[in-house]
Amino acid sequence: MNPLNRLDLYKQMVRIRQYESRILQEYHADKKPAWDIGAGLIPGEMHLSAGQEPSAVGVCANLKQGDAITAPHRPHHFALAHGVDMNAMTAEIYGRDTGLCRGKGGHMHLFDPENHFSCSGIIAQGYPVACGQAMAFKRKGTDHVAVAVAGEGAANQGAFHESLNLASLWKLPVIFVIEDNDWAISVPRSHSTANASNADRASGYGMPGVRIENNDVEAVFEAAGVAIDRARAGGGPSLIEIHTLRLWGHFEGDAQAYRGADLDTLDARDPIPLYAATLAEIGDLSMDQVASIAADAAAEVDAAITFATSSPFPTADDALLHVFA
Amino acid sequence: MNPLNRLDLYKQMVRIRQYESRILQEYHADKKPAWDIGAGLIPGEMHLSAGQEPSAVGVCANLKQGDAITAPHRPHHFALAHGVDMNAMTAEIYGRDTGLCRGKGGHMHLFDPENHFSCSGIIAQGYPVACGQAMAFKRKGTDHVAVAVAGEGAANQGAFHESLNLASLWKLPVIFVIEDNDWAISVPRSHSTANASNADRASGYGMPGVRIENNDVEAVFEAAGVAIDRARAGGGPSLIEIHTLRLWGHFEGDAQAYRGADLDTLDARDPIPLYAATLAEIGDLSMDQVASIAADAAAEVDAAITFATSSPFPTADDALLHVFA
Amino acid sequence: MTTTETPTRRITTAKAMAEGIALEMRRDPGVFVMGEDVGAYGGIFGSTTDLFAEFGADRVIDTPISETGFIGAGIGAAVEGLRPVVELMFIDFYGVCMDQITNHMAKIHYESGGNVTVPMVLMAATGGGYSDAAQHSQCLWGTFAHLPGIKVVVPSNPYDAKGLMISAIQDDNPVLYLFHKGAQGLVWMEKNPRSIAHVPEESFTVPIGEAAVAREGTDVTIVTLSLSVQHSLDVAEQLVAEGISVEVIDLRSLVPLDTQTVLASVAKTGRVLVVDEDYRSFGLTGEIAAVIAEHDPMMLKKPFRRLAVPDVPIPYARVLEQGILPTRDKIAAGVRELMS
Amino acid sequence: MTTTETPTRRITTAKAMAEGIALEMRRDPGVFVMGEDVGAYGGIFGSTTDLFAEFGADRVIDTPISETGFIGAGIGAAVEGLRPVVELMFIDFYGVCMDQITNHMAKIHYESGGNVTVPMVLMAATGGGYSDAAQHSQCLWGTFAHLPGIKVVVPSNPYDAKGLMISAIQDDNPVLYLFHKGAQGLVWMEKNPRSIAHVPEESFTVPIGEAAVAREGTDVTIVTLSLSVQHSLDVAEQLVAEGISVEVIDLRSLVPLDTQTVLASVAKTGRVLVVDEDYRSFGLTGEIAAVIAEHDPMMLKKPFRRLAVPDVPIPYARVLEQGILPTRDKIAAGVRELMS
Ligand SMILES: Cc1ncc(C[n+]2csc(CCOP(=O)(O)OP(=O)(O)O)c2C)c(N)n1
Ligand SMILES: Cc1ncc(C[n+]2csc(CCOP(=O)(O)OP(=O)(O)O)c2C)c(N)n1
Ligand SMILES: [Mg+2]
Ligand SMILES: [Mg+2]
Repeated sequence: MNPLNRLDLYKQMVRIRQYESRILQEYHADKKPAWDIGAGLIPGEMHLSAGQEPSAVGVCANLKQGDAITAPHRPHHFALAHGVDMNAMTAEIYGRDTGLCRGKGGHMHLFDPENHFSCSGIIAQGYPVACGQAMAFKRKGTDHVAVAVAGEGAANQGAFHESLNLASLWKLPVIFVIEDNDWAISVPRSHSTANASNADRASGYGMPGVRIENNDVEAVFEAAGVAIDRARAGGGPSLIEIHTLRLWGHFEGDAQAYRGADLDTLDARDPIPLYAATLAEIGDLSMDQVASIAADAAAEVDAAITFATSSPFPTADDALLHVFA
Repeated sequence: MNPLNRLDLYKQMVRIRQYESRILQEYHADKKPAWDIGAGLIPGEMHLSAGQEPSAVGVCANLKQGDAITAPHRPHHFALAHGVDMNAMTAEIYGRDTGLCRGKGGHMHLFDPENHFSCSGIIAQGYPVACGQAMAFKRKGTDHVAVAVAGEGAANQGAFHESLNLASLWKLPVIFVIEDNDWAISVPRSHSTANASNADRASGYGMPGVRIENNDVEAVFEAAGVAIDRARAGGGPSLIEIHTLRLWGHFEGDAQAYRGADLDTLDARDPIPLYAATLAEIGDLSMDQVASIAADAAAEVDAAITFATSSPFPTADDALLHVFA
Repeated sequence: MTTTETPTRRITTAKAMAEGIALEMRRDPGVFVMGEDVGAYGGIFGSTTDLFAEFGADRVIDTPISETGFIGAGIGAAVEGLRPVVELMFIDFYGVCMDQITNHMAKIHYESGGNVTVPMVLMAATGGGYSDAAQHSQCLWGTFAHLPGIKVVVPSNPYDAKGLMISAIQDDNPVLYLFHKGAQGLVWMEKNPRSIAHVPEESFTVPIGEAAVAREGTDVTIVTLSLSVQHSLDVAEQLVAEGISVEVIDLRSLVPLDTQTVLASVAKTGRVLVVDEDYRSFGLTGEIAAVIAEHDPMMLKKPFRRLAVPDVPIPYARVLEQGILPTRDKIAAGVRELMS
Repeated sequence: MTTTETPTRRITTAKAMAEGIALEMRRDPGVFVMGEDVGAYGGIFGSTTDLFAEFGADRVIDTPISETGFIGAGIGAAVEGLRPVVELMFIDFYGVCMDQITNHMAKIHYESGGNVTVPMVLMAATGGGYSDAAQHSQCLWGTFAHLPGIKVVVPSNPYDAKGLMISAIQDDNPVLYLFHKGAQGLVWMEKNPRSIAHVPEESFTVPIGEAAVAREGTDVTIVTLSLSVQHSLDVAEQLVAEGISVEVIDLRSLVPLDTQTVLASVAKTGRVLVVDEDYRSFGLTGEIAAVIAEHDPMMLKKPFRRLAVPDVPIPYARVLEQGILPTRDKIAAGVRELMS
């Protein structure tokens, strides 16, 4: 297990939040006057991860080069925490030729083979793919692991079940991560899931399952460390459910009329100031550091956006390329 | 819960076995000299249920007119135990115009709306349909239940997971029955399922789960009675896994070379002579009764086969009917 | 009120769909709605707007993300005599529930020898044009039209949206109702004014299986459907200035397909362009070619022309996506080529 | 032995497939096989015969009945550089795993802007004719050919079965390999002698995307594939006696589609019958019509003709099923009609 480095966890969370905040601005900036989802520098759906930084950061702090992640429609936090190049990722979100996928993928389809990172917009369908990556790692005799990420809503999709059974049966080095942010678009957990914790479902596949409350990055880090070590050692898969927080709408443009009182407590539950306070209390973080970490993150994100906006667009004819290798 | 009537359970098991034995003969009778699956009075795949009578008989003894069953590719025992007309069912298997489905369905697609019985050849896909039947029963304010049947192999299909969650979430009157006959074609349970009992998976959906060992018809009857009463009373779904026995091949023509030592003990595990012995021991069944029950069953099956073989075939043009209502 | 009242109550396609459902729900207690975010949210693309407020959680049911589960449940409920209207949020998600759709919903009636009916509507959003990329922008109607047992309807405007919805709910067969996001008239998406139009308040039906001549013309026939009807009508208006008279056929239903209306138009013009936002090969464009070539290839004064997505997944970046969609420019170019 | 040795080692299509896989497994340790009953059983339709004995449980892997799970796992393994050969037992089961097939296997390469490859073979049994009814008898190749990103090959004989399998495994793209049960040469199914033929023992490839002129002729072109090639060749031989010269085009690949070979033949004969065991509408037959009509409808001396399953699910009873399949009789009648 990697040693716990609190400051690194904090920095990474801030970096991700800074990224999502700037994308939020940029996304909305030029969709007016009549708000048009297809218009602007960043068109299309946009699912931001603000509030969910602890899960990505806590998990990825245990990974090494060569480990894989399959993320869902809300992928930025895992991409950044896993080392996907911010410039190339941003250029992709801006639909540029310098993007990770030359503008073909977009924010829900970020593919970074160097970092074995991918995501998909279809609920829970990254789970089986991660099993296959884990198969490959095992067959090649490496100790790499594959991390499969999905939301609590996704845990009611058939692919979840098939993947957990397969991974356990074949003792594959997979860590199944469920980000429980209480909502699947407008549907609360209580209307989607018949039992209280997906961790309890793990025993039905003969694998360890743990649920982490309070959006606690250190608890995620510890639990992921145990699961990843186990997987590397040939002990097979584990499931980790993280009770996290969707600070913003499901996608941008979501008015969240359905959300009710839940909205009022959001600020108080924001994991980043909470973690900053914790670190300050134990003397691991000064006010100066808070400011400089924020400034560094802002500079990095600004540079990435500049890279993206100054990159060329693909041409219409490029659309015909890459159907087949 | 219906009262336990041991003799009725026995009679129904014998009746089903007699049926399957005669279909076995008929199916193979005219496929020679070169065995051709598409030839003969009964063409196509044939999945017989010999050895699995206890599950169908034990469950269905608790059902009443208006309750529904969705069965899988191996449906005869449930169809007969649920009251599907033997003549019409047999005519269907023989591809006749008097068949349940006018010869269009065949042995894997028996539809009897009067008895709310249906089956499907796609693994586990009867589970969601049963949920919908249960929804309808509930919405109409009846106390009817839907029974969804599948094999232990099917319990690793996504539809299983989605259906159990849905039924529990919506408190639907469904009884999920898993017939664990140790095999999914050539794949043993140990190669398909990561945990020992599907009953243990039930808690992951917040519903009761029970596993019945020893292919015990009375234990099935009791457990199904509890589950069905619960469902009728608005208590929601239950899962029942029955450890049963596939006496014959997966389908007819299956040489079972993969099955090994398991084959040697089959006779000793046949549930019908075992139950006869139990009943004889407690004085509920005489040798005379054994003979007369067998004779009655044989007569009924003979009559059904005569009905089928003396029925007209559909015509080729009938194939164009019934695409749309 | 009396003096300012206008006979042309203009509503969006989305609202027209929801209105059709509401009318049927009022008439028939067996009709209910089920899907993801169809309740308080009103459907991601507005197809169930206001239904939750009127009918409540018991008849407008939010589901888990379990498409196989709840579409299968719709089938089971339909088999027992109810009339579910089930939403699959994007047609692109068909792959997680295709077995229920094509092996069960579509086949039960036939397999049962006509003894069981499945009176169910499956509605789903289709189409691209707003950078939603490869997994959220497909049309896929050709895929479903290829597989027997499902009626497939695809409205292009508010009036048809309402009338086809009512027909679909009343039909004793499973009906796949595909609505294009770009033709819903949503406030948050670029739209053609044709997505907001007069629709009568009362109940009415548009028959399933009848194409409409959306515009009469004499030089070129455009056979099309859904959002591409709106584009094609725009192009037809624009080409008047070039002296080209375009007839636009709005298929409205793919199954059953109204081949008579297509053939009558082609007989008149002798020039045909099929415009389809689905993939080009092995789909709608080919079927129309076959209908004509079977009937009489000599009807064609010019080789058959088709404009569809050129067998590539839908790319994300706007410039790429516009490059492969059947835009007005490409439609106009196609018509001009036929006239050259 | 030396004197009786014959250069024509005759094997079944099933055996030829398995041989192709074995050759690639020997050559490349990254190739492995996964599916239901592919191990000791050898594949329900013989596609993995003897592989388990040679390569063991580690490379010939029996899976649970979790098609989404294991096809997705194949994709993940392929993305990481292995070359899985995954069997979906019947193509009819696509509905439980279609999302992995068409939203993932097919699209990852494109979505990634060409940066990720998915070198994977998905093989599946197709076709009817032996009373396996509506859920186990479909061809469905039109469905997959419609969706971009997957090569689709469909052999009709042992030689092509082996050569296409080797090509498919070596291809860096996902290849869907559809084999007709009735052309496998199985001992337990009615078969055409054409399902057992000479196949060289060594490795060889048949290029993906090239149709074959299975028989030359001058009067009528039959465009077809899979088992229907065997039937069409039988009919062509039979019609010699009636003075009709039939050319039979075996498409072998649907994606890419060899339009040149089709057009060259139609240019010669001017009469075309497409024979397809898939559903008629919105599929292969339409695509061939479009290819011709786009090129030049005047090539056709007679209206285009197609013979396919008439948009009904496959019925169970033999008389019903034979009524809707493209049998030899119906093919012969179709050819005769074109000559009348
Ligand atoms: C198979 C499928 N069904 C539905 C959707 C539409 N959809 C996208 S995100 C989403 C909600 C996901 O909820 P959850 O898994 O909890 O993740 P979260 O958005 O909360 O991060 C839905 C229903 C989809 N993309 N794929
Ligand atoms: C989705 C799907 N996958 C595979 C099959 C092929 N198949 C038919 S029966 C069977 C085995 C079923 O095993 P189990 O569920 O244990 O039932 P049993 O046959 O033992 O009664 C398989 C794999 C199928 N019909 N549907
Ligand atoms: Mg969520
Ligand atoms: Mg079994």
